[in-house]
Amino acid sequence: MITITHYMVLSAALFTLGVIGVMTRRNIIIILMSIELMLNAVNINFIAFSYHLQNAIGQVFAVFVIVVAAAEAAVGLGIILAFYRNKETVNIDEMSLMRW
Amino acid sequence: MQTETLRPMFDTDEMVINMGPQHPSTHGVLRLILKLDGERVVACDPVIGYLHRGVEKLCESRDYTQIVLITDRMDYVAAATNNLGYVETIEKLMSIEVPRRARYIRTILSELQRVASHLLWLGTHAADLGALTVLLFSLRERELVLDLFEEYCGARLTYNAMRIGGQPVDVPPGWDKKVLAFCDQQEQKLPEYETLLTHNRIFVERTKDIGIISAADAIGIGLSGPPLRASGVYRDVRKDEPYAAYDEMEFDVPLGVKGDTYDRYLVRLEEFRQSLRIIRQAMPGLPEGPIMAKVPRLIKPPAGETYHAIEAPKGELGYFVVSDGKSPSPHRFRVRPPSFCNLQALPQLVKGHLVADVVALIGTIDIVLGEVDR
Amino acid sequence: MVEAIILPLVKIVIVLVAVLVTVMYIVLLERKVQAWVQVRLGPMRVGPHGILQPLADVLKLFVKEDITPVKADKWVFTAAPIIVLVPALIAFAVIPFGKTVTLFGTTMPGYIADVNVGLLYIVSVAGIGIYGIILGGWSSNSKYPLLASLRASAQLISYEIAVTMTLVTVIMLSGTLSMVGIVDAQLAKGWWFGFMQPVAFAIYFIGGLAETNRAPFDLPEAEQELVAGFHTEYSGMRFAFYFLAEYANMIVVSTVATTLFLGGWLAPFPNVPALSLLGLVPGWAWFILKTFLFLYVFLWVRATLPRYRYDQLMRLGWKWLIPLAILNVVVTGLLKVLV
Amino acid sequence: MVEAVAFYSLAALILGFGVLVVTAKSTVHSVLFLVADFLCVAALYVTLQAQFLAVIQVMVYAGGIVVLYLFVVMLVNLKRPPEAHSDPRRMGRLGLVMAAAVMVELVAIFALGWSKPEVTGGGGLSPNNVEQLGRLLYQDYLIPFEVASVLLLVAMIGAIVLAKREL
Repeated sequence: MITITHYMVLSAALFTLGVIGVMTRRNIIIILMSIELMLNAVNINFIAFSYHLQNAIGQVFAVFVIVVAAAEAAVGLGIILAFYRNKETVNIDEMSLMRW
Repeated sequence: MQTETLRPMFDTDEMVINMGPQHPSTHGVLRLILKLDGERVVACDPVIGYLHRGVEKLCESRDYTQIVLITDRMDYVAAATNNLGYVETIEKLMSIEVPRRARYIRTILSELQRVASHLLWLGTHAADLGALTVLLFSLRERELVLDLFEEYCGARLTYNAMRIGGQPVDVPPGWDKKVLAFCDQQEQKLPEYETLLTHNRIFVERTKDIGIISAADAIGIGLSGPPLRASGVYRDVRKDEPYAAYDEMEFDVPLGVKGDTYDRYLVRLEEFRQSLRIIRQAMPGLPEGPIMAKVPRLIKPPAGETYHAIEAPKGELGYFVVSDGKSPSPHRFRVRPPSFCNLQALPQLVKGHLVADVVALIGTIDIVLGEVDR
Repeated sequence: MVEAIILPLVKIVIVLVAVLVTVMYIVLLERKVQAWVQVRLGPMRVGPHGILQPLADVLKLFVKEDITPVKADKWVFTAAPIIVLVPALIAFAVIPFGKTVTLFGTTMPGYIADVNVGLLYIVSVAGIGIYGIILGGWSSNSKYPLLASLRASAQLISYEIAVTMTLVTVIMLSGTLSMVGIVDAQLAKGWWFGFMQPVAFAIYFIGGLAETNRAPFDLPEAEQELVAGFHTEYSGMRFAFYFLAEYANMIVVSTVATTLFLGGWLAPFPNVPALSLLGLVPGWAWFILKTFLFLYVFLWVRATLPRYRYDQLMRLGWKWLIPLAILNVVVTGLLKVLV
Repeated sequence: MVEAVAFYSLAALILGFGVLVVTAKSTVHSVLFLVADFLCVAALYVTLQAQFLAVIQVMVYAGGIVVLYLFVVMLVNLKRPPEAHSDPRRMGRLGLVMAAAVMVELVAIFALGWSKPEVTGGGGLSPNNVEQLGRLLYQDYLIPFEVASVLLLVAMIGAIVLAKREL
């Protein structure tokens, strides 16, 4: 029997994976992708609760999360491109300067 | 100064791609080194010489009659006009008066050749733009021209159809009717191309305002033939310095206005009609008489040099021959091929256009690499 | 047991085999149609009138050397054709080929699955196919394929918006996302949506040409410009996968168009008594006929038109089709409220 | 039984691909694993009766957002590997420790602090819930929905402004 806790642990694990990615990787594109993983973990929770509570509102919020993810990806990648154009790098350790 | 230092910083990578010598649309073995910014061409550097066979040097060790054969191999899709340019140069050097009948045959042959060459250009140009059907249509008609040539001289591509002093063979019986029938048929086919291309929105959008070259620039680069006339310059060797029997023919020289790819297309399309018009005048008006002038067995022109140009399908084809008066082969032999000079315009034409336009522009200047590289 | 597992499996096998055979013969049909347009004969050597040509082609592709460029990313290079082909094939899962019939005592629906989000399923599956194209171009580690794959993906994404917008109007008319439901809605309305939504149909057709990389939008594989496009470095079976996928996608677009705009398996003119004989023809026959009609137009267009340029293609997509499709949605909504 | 098999296999795939996303050497491979991950998540949604969300997940995430990532990865034509340089003051281990702390915290919350919340509205979940979702989005959650669309518009303009070479 799969309970809601199973889904919650899965989502926690996926979220943690995202955190590890953000914390340890230096390639900013992969960091952004890790954030996407975290957002997905959140979505899994929403959907699982929606099913568990037999309530469609969870799905509504999942839709909003996807919208936010799309916006985040667009702006984030725009920043990466602009940065790459100036510094020829996507390494986050080389982005420590506020000006150049 | 500031922009100079900033420029390389703000450039995303320019990509250098190598188009050719083996590329489906570089019409032979042309190689282009394109520097791209995204899909936009920043610079273009044509590399030629992949088909260099040393024609000019080769000719200096062959005797004058043998050279006719070699000229076939330069612009191999328009061999008859190559022959014509060469034999007329030597005739000019030796002051031979060619019989009128031979001159008429030469006119017919070179206009048929113009039709064949333009048909090949039309097909490949359209195919470059993705209209494959036109290629098949135009090759079908070109086949008829080749049939006519085969009946006249036995060859379909490298004709060796002219001799110094006249024509090797007279027109076969019944040939004139076939030529006129071909003219009628071709006249009917032209509207087919027009429906597929001239009035096709996509084709017009692909060619209009692409590769504009002004009249002054065209002259400066040394363009000749249809590309020059499309820029609005009235220059046609057939009118300016008539050769063969062109002084007796009535025809118009189509001119373009803007000098873009669409104008070059329209000019060539109109040249089809003018060529047919010339053939229709020359074929029934073929005068009686000999086809060969009195020419010594061993051709040895007097010492001297001469330059003679004709209007080949692709532009002005000139031969410069120096004879020392002693040996049976030229002392110096030099060709001014239209393709080579027209190719010079390519870097200027493609600058600022997209990769897709590059193929359209290679097509529009109508080059044959056998002639560019010689 | 039989109804739950075996029957769907049988249907999946039938559909897959039918699709693959159709793909093979669409290639032949394309060559023949193009040849007839161009006053040629087309393939004539293998079998009478070249009827066995597809078999010869497949055999050739099987035995050809499968080359992987040295500097290519081997895993991605191998995965890319599969990523293209699989979505093209699984899209057929929700397409209704005919009405439900009773056969040997069991009811046999004319579809593999009737998902309540069927239409969106097709759109999303088509989106996955883009990866195969981008990755194929990228992993070849060669400039022409890379350029072509960037072109292709930009083109597919742009036109997907317009196409999806036309689907929205169909959804508004039918009130369901299920493919079977859409056909039923057309039956109930008495009008095929192609007649109720001519603008949407036209946009869908143009977008469909662009999404399947067909002429005049075949820039990603513009031979004259980019050699062979994103699959320049591919050979043998992996090339065949791309080839199959392209034609399978054509069939997907045609079947979707048939379902959405041409009434799916419905016979034409059911309300005209004089033509009631048409109703005797089985539904799947109508479906196939309509699909082939659509496919034929694809081939016809290819033989007639030159190719668009990249910027012109983008302009057409973004400045004409998408605004027009959105306007169409608004107008349809207004009409739905007012009428 | 079927549910358990589906859950455990999908969970294993999701986490497995997640690990690969984070650890893959090549950025393109990482993006590929991300797509696979999202597809598995979509499959999980299907088992949770959220077909619409599953399709949206594939359409928007896999078919849209990740394609953007792939585009950027290709445009960013790196001459040296992106992780070649490392800040000497970087404390990678600490990151792992913190991630572990997050995990522990989350599991602790689930295990200890979880009580069934009272949720009103929504009105049950029918197996065929596309229409239900539509009504919720366009009636009860209309304002958030519109705000979300404004957010997308802003993001779109922002992305264009950021990525455009010269304004």
